Amino acid sequence: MEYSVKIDRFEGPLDLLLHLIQKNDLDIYDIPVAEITDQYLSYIHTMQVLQLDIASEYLVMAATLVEMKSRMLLPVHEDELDDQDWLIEEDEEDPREALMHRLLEYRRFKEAAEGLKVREQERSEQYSKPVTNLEPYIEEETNKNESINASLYDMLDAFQKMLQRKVKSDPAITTVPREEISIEDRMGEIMDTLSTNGGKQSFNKMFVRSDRSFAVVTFLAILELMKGNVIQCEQSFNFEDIIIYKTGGESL
Amino acid sequence: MSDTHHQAVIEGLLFVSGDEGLDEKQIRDVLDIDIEEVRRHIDVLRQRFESEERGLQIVDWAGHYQLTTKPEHAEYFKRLVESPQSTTLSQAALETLAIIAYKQPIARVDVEDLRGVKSERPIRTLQAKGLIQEVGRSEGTGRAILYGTTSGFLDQFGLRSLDELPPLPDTEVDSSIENEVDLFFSQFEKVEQEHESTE
Amino acid sequence: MSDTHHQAVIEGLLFVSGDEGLDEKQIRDVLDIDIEEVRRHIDVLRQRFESEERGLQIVDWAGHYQLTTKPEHAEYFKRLVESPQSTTLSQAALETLAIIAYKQPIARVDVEDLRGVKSERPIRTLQAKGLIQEVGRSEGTGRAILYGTTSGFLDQFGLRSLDELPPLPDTEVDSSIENEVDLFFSQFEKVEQEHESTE
Repeated sequence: MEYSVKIDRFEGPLDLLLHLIQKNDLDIYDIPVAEITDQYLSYIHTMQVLQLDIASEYLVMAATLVEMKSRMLLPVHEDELDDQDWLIEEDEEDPREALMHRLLEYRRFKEAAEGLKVREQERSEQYSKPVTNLEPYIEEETNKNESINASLYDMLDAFQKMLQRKVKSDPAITTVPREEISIEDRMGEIMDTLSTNGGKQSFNKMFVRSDRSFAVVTFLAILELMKGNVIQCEQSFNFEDIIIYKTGGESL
Repeated sequence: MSDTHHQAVIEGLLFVSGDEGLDEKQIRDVLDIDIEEVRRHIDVLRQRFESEERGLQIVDWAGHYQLTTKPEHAEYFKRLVESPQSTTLSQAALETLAIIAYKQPIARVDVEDLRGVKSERPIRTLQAKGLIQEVGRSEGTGRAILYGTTSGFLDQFGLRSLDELPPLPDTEVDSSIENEVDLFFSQFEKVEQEHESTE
Repeated sequence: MSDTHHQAVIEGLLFVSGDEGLDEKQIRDVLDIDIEEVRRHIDVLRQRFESEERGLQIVDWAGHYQLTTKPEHAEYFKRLVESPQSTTLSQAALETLAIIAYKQPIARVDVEDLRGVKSERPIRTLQAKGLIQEVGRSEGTGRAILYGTTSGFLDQFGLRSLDELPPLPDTEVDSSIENEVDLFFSQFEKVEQEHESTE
């Protein structure tokens, strides 16, 4: 199965650059272009090695950085200066200026997004209830000639509210705090299961709980065990259940 | 925890549980107090609600409590649904309309399934307003009436065709997939780090 | 009709309208009193709700009054129901939303310019969630769609109006001050060094 993942969890080249600047404690107002370019490129390279999809914007930024780096390395010739006075004048500006402004501007909104997130969190601490069904109060004749004064978005909004209402009313007291299971613990449990079942068990039966984190941890635990040659997996046909065998190999 | 605090929380609990209400056990579990205490608090609250400056009351059936409005205020709720800017009326109608618009052709039972409430009235309202119409009968045994939107619906919402309907909020699914991938990678990173640290 | 009676009815009206809330006009029409009086009653109710024996409060989001539980009791409700805001947004959606909220009306290309990445998908997500909407077309050649936030956005983030959005972090100003300070110090250091070397 192929995973197409955005580069790590960066929201784009600007986000990645901000990250690199922060991580390396660089001055955003005086970006060392050579350094940041190298880091950026090595990042992109790693992604290529991992065969992750790289959005074109990342490549465009890479090109921009490389160009900027080379421009800053190039010595400015005196005669050229004379010839193209007007051009250079305009060009005189630090080529990093534009990038700096983009980064700063992007950072403002990234922070604003963070602020919104906090607000949303605070808001979610205040619970309400769905609208009481007032249909019994409606008298038929009165509502017929009334025109609907609503936009498409009101309709979508109503729909959204209904979905939320369903989520809310479905489970009463079923929200169990998520139990963190470590991969290591899960590896142990899998080995125990195999032992009590004569050394083999169906892959599907390993997923005894339906929540996602459990499934992910189980899956990673199985991968780990396979890597360690402690178990072996077999599948007779496509889409057939996979059988996990305990190998005679090294134990944990 | 003081009694006052518990009573305040119970008021909130009854409120969020809305039309469904709560039973004693649920309140007990949430507050971690015993049933007797729950009942005592409910009695205090009930008395307070009786004051004429309050607009709500606690009703109960066999240990199941629910907050409702007072019957003597009924005329005002009627006025509320009848008022021209009433959103409460349109909520039912809009929900129903959204379902029919996106799922057409659809039978009434299926609309009701989705909404979780009887929907005869909003369907009739929408029909009367010319926003939906019968578009056929289902294959099944009941040969239920199937509903779809009309051209009046397109007019009302400024759409050229049904294709112009904005995408349905199916983002729940999207975000859960995203979360899954995130979860996978955060776990993955953990494993990687553990590996690195042991190497 | 006595004030007490009106206040009781308003409590009931807020209760039935739940998370939809009510605006001043609706309350005015139902009670047949003037806006000033509505506000006065709301103020009285608000004060009463502040008492620690009460579990509810009146909030004013998106120009609508609504009843909610008190934030300090949140832990209890978490045990009982899912948060109304359980649909949390992805980072991409949040960033996009922040840009649209502060820069509205804004076209997609301008959002993309700011973020440095394609933003079609988060925009669609936000639209489907009813947080943003089309608010017009740009003057330019393309007549690009312009986006703005909805009242659902205000509600989701607990804002009375767009004016309540916290001021955008103003890095530009900060930075220029920082730069100046930096510049000052580097110059200062230089001067110091020169002094030292000449001494």
